[in-house]
Amino acid sequence: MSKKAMIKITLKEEVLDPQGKAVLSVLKSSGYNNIKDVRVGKYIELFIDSEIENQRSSKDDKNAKNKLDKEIKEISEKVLSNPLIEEFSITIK
Amino acid sequence: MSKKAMIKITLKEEVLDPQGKAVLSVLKSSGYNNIKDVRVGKYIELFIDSEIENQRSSKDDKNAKNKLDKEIKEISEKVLSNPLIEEFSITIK
Amino acid sequence: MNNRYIKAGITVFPGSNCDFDVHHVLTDIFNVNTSFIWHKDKPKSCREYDFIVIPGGFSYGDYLRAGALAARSEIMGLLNDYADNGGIILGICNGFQILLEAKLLTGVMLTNKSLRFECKYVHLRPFNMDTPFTCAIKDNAILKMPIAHHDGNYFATSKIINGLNKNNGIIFKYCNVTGEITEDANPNGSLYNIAGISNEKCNVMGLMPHPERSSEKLLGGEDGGYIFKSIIKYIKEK
Amino acid sequence: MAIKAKVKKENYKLFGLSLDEYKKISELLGREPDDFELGIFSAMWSEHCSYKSSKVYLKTLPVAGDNVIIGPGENAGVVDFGDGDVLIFKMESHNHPSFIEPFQGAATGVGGIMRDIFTMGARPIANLNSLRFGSCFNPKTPYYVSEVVKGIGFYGNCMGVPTVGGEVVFDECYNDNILVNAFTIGIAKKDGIFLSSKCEVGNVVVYVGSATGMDGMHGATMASEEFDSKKNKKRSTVQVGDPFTEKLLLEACLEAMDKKLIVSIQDMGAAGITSSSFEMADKSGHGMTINLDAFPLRTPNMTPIEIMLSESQERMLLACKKEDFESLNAIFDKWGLNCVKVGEVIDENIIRFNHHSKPYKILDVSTVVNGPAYNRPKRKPKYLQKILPIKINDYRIPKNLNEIAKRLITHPNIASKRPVFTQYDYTIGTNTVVPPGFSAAVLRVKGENKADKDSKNKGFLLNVGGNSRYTYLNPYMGGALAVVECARNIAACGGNPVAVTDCLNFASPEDPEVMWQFSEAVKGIKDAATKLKTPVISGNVSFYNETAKKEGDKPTISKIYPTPVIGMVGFIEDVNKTVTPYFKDEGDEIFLLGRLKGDLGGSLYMDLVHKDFCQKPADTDLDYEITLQNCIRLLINGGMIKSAADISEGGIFVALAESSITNPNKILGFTVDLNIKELSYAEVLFSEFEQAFIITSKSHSEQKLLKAIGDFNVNLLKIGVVSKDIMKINNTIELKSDIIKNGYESSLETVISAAHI
Ligand SMILES: Nc1ncnc2c1ncn2[C@@H]1O[C@H](COP(=O)(O)OP(=O)(O)O)[C@@H](O)[C@H]1O
Ligand SMILES: [Mg+2]
Repeated sequence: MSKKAMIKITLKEEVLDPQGKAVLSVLKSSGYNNIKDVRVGKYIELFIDSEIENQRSSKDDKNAKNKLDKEIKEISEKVLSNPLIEEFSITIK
Repeated sequence: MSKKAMIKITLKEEVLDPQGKAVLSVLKSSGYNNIKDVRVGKYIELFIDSEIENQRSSKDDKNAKNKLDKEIKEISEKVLSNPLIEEFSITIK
Repeated sequence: MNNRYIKAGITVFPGSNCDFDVHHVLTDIFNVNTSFIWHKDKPKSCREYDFIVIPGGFSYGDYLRAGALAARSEIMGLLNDYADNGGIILGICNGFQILLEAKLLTGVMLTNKSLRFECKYVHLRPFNMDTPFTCAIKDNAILKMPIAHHDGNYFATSKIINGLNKNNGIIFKYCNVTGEITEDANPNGSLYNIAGISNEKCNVMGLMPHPERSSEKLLGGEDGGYIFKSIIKYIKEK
Repeated sequence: MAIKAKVKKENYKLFGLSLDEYKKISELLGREPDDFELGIFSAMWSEHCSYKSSKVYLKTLPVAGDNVIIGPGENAGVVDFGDGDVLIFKMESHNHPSFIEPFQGAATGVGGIMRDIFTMGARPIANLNSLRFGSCFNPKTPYYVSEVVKGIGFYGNCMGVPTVGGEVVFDECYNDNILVNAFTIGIAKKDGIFLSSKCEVGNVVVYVGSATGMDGMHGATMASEEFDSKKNKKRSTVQVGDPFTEKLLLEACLEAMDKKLIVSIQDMGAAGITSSSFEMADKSGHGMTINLDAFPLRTPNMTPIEIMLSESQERMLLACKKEDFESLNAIFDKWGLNCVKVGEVIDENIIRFNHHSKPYKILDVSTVVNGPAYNRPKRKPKYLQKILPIKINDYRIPKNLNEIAKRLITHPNIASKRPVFTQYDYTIGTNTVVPPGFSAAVLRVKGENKADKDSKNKGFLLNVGGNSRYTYLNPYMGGALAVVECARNIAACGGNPVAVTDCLNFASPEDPEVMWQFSEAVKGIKDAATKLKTPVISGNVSFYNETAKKEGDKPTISKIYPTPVIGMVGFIEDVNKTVTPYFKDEGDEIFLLGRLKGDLGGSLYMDLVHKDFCQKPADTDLDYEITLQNCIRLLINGGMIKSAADISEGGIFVALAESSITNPNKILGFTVDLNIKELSYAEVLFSEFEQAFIITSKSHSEQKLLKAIGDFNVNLLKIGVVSKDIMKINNTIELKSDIIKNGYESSLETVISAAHI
């Protein structure tokens, strides 16, 4: 069974978001007046090959899951986002 | 009560995603070998002022909700995404 | 060359930055009566202009998708009517992107396949000499012009491409020095090396390279000038 | 007055002040400062704002000249360009932010220097940059290069300002401290220059541009927040650039200036509102009121000191006449920007702060602005004792010079920088006559009668550069050479050097050896700039380019080599006369104009082949240099030569090879005969920064050239001819041009695209 990790990356709350600002201004001038703020982030999907896991017995399952979780977190932190200005959240399915 | 609409925008499956490919190659060369594919999309948060809704009686609630849903959908379709290459999904909280 | 009676308009969006360059070339090189159209000024129509240029730049920072936000601004409604009535519109670079996003042209721009901004000289081969934008180009001419963009990778469904082919809507393709359409000559990954397309009536064209930056010998060539010469010729003969 | 020795909370350390400075502040105030005052003083007394370690040396630089309208002291320097035009330029470092977050750091560096230029009323017309990265074998280097370059392109391209030149250097000494120096030049009318010193009593003080957020705050927030970790999690000291907003700010400012609605203006750079308000007050000799409630905030509830120290980008402070505010406001409104009254210019030399509608603080302007000036201890570095004249006979000259030649021309420091500069828009503006990739960039200026295509086009030339290894080996010569080398590049195109700006990148000034290097380098710049009549009209100093590290258990400090970088501007009367460095046609004759000394100390050859470049580098004779440059200009103006290249990194071989393969339309080669008595082949071919040019001319022109340079006392030696596609020097080198071209063009791409995290 192969898995999918979905990672949302957003700018930290107090970091300037020029994209969001520009989108907001266009929304306002298009008459969408009840939109108060816009933040633009990234959404990344990782498709994971879990062949290895398939071969495992069920008691290894939890271990494998933990390992996967850790790896995705590491990837999000080190490759996909810049912890100085961004934060991320992960969903694995 | 103010609301937040979260919109994920992804490239349609048949559209090539060079950015995803680039991330994938970085991941591979960093030894994350079980990542099979990467797709990079956008994640947009709209913060909605719902003061108007507050003033409403509860029987109007459903109507208001429908109206909001429609508006967010319209924004996603007409401004935030390009239907030729992208698709989107909306969550409102 | 007196072209002062020809009136050109250049749209200006917040973030447009090739507006002055186009203005310089139209007035100082081609002696056309040129003025800017600020996106918020609301002329009742654009009919007073013989042609309109949507110049390059980064309208609204190109933040969401290149051209996406400008395409939603009010003035696009006027340009739509203008085009419907046969008005000539040339969209250069960001202007091309805006025309696509505003659906005056079909297709979409993806990020360059290199994922980088690319500033370099390219060669172009015209494929339809029968348009307001190409009628002054000599037969078999290959034009050299610079590109400068991050999202110039033209993409479209096969249905759109079929439509373009049917109407001779593919106006320019990237080619090598000798005019061959090769992969090496494609600077951004565009489908079929497409560099410029038009609408069905051929009165609206989007072009990724910058003709205004190659309209003077001093700057390395005058090939871009043929695009403007064509428009002028077309208007004069109309 | 006696100051209690007990210091409150030791906050001053968090603010980067020394105990002595803290005491001095207390003395000036007559009491210990509170957090607000401490924040203001620490910002204004920082090295960055006060130049406290460099002031005494900078004062020695030549600043006046025939063309100089405004020298150092304003946001940028101004030179007269004739016909009522002025050119305004400056270079600034953004090293540390670029190391922390290379994309945003480089981007905001470019944004910052452009604001310095348009705040003076000039439309920016070109950018250049000088970039230094760690060794190309360092696994982090590709990441820094690609991010920095993307950041520079992102900002400059979006602004619509062409980036027309620069330098990219790799050296181990920058592994832990990359350097990003950004240069911008703008053009204005002589009667349309705006200054920060002009505000008048009764003017309104106006804030324009982006809202103020928690960007770029360091010690200040830590102290005032008492480490509220939850709040800090949302924080970032990284400034995020928004070139779109800056483009709007540019247009709005220029429009307001054009309508004469601005009296005085100052960009908000380092230390944001603090430095802009105090500097404007100080320079005009007045004071102001500042209403802290009025500032547009991005983050609600910022404290007064947070507002004062925020380094949010894309903002300006200006003064306008009361009656003009509404018109001013209309313009900024049109461009969608904030424009708010935040105060008033007053008659006293103080700034009166209001907060929550109540008087909050009063600070004396000159007390805050007149920070300390240090004459820090300096000592000639020990390592210099070991830098001796090279004994070339101690080294085995390799047999296969072909191999060496190839390695040199494909070294990332020499190879084509195309993969970098094609990411910059260099054609926008329709002024770029000679684009990046050759030597100096050449831009035309559109004249009045533009429809007349054959009219003369005046133009200007731009070049930035410096050589840190040479400066390390001989700080004085390194400083001088940076100026000379820029001038050579400009002269080789036919231009007249006019003035310079500088960025002085050094390690800690508290290290006496670094201070000695600094003083020597400044002396070198001074002497060369004086001789060449290129006054230093603006610049920037960046100290503390060093990083504490652990090597095994031992703590060490990795310091950059002293790196003075010069940005030079030259004029040319008619850009049509510009000469480019590449060969034009087969059969043209190649000459060496000048003299060869053959010093290999400091050269890339010594580094690559003998792993040892630490010998005495060549001296530059400034008097000879002037003669030589006058001579080549004369030949170019007389239309007598078809190409001219100076001899820099990699030596004559590289100069010849580059001339053969950088012609945009064809690949050429050369057949050269170079026998110089007393010099070995390695010395002839690979010695660097020789006082000589490689020039070409159509065949049979030797006599004409000799006649032209008659009085100059400069040697002209015919050394060969331009050939088709082989590079041949005596019997030592024979290479195929197309193969060399391939290597030259692909080498840097290989570095940049190396996979990495
Ligand atoms: N190394 C230097 N050589 C010449 N002038 C310098 C040097 N360093 C700074 N200056 C000048 O001192 C003034 C203050 O510089 P700076 O504080 O960097 O300005 P800004 O506030 O715009 O950053 C400027 O006029 C600058 O040109
Ligand atoms: Mg400044």
